[in-house]
Amino acid sequence: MPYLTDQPIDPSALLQSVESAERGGLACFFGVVRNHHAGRAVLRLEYSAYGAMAEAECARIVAETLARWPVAVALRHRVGRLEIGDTAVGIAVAAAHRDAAFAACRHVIEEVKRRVPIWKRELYADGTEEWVDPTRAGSGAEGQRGSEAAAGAGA
Amino acid sequence: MPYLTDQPIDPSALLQSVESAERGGLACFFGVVRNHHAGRAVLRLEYSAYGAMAEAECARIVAETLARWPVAVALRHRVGRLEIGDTAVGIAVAAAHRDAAFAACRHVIEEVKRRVPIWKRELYADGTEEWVDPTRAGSGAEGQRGSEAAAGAGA
Amino acid sequence: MAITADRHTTIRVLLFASYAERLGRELLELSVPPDTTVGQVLELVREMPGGDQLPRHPLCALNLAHVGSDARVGPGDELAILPPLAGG
Amino acid sequence: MAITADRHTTIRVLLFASYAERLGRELLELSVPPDTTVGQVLELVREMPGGDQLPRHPLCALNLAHVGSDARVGPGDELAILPPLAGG
Repeated sequence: MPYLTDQPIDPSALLQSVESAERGGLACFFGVVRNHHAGRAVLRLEYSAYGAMAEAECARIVAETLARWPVAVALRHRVGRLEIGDTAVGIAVAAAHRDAAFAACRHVIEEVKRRVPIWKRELYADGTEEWVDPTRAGSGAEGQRGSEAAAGAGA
Repeated sequence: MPYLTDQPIDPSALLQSVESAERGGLACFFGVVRNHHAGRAVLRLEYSAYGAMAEAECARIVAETLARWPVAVALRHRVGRLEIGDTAVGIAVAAAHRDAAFAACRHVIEEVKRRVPIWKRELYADGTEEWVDPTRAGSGAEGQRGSEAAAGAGA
Repeated sequence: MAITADRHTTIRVLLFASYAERLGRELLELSVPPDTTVGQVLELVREMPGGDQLPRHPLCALNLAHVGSDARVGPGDELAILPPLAGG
Repeated sequence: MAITADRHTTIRVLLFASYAERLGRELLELSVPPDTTVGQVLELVREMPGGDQLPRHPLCALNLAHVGSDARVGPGDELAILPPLAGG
């Protein structure tokens, strides 16, 4: 199953892919391109990835999640050029109980941010461009570990 | 804004209603009619409500959530006859940061279950019908407080 | 307008779902003394036909907000007796 | 087939995003002694033109999985040097 896509992510399709008559609780998360980052006005951005590893890492994250909670999981991350308001990442988790659905959904997005090799180049309103480094102070990123600390994160 | 509806809940419309270029994280929860409850096969069910109070209580829950987190919130609860797989409740929360989005989304569903006057009559495969009482042992409900303990919950 | 101790107050009592079925009705109009508490109204309702099938301490709402049994009812108030909630 | 201490091993080193820009390339082929560690490969890369612009301890992945700098590389391995991740 491809976790990366260069096509728009459809929230309804993602939800439907995990729905079943057995599971009554669906928790989901969507990361959407914002018009600002670290105080700068963003026009658009470009996601690139180490494709083979990103797929493998997403598969590991999903497998670990399925081993830990009784859930169904769908995960998509978009790559390529994105505009403001486009969905960059979509996660849907279905479970019989909402505790598991919420916990598993939160786990997946945290691990995606921490482990999946994807990079983001932002184009700003002032015409400049920059690779986003969430480990840098003032970057506005939340919960991202420093690049040294993250070494061997997937081991 | 009406929180109760007798029409199908559209996840995409709910998400879109909270999206903005300022808020990059969307957490959502959908409660879907399951085909079983407390070990019994469910054919369909009927939600009824104390409409005026349910609207007021939903409005209070949303207002409390907005006061506590910097988020946008959408909430819909369906009433009337629902089939297996229909969405009974939908919640979408958008925030600049996912911590707030997840926390607020979780808060809304917990408070809806705890405080909003809605009742559910299930029709089972064996032809019997029953009002669901989540406070009864073995009902399969999670996190529902007993009816005595819940008195004055909204005070 | 003088208020006397024996002046009675009319309130509406709403019943829902399983409780409405047990009492065979969804609406009661009751006349009660001033300063009557929700708990005292519940005692009255429990004395009506089918009322003994209500729990002693059900969830209650006064004028669309949850209340405890020590809240006092006033003229024109709407008291709702709520079966265990099952929304969400 | 006898393995000798001076037999070298060829590995592929992948660079991405800002690191690829700093070194002006996305792929290196390096020949290293057996039992070379990821940290030792990083030292070699840092000695190349533009390599001094890489951090001393970047994220690394060996054959599509995150590794620490003490992991050892083998014949045909693919070592990726990863700029700070920014997905999600």
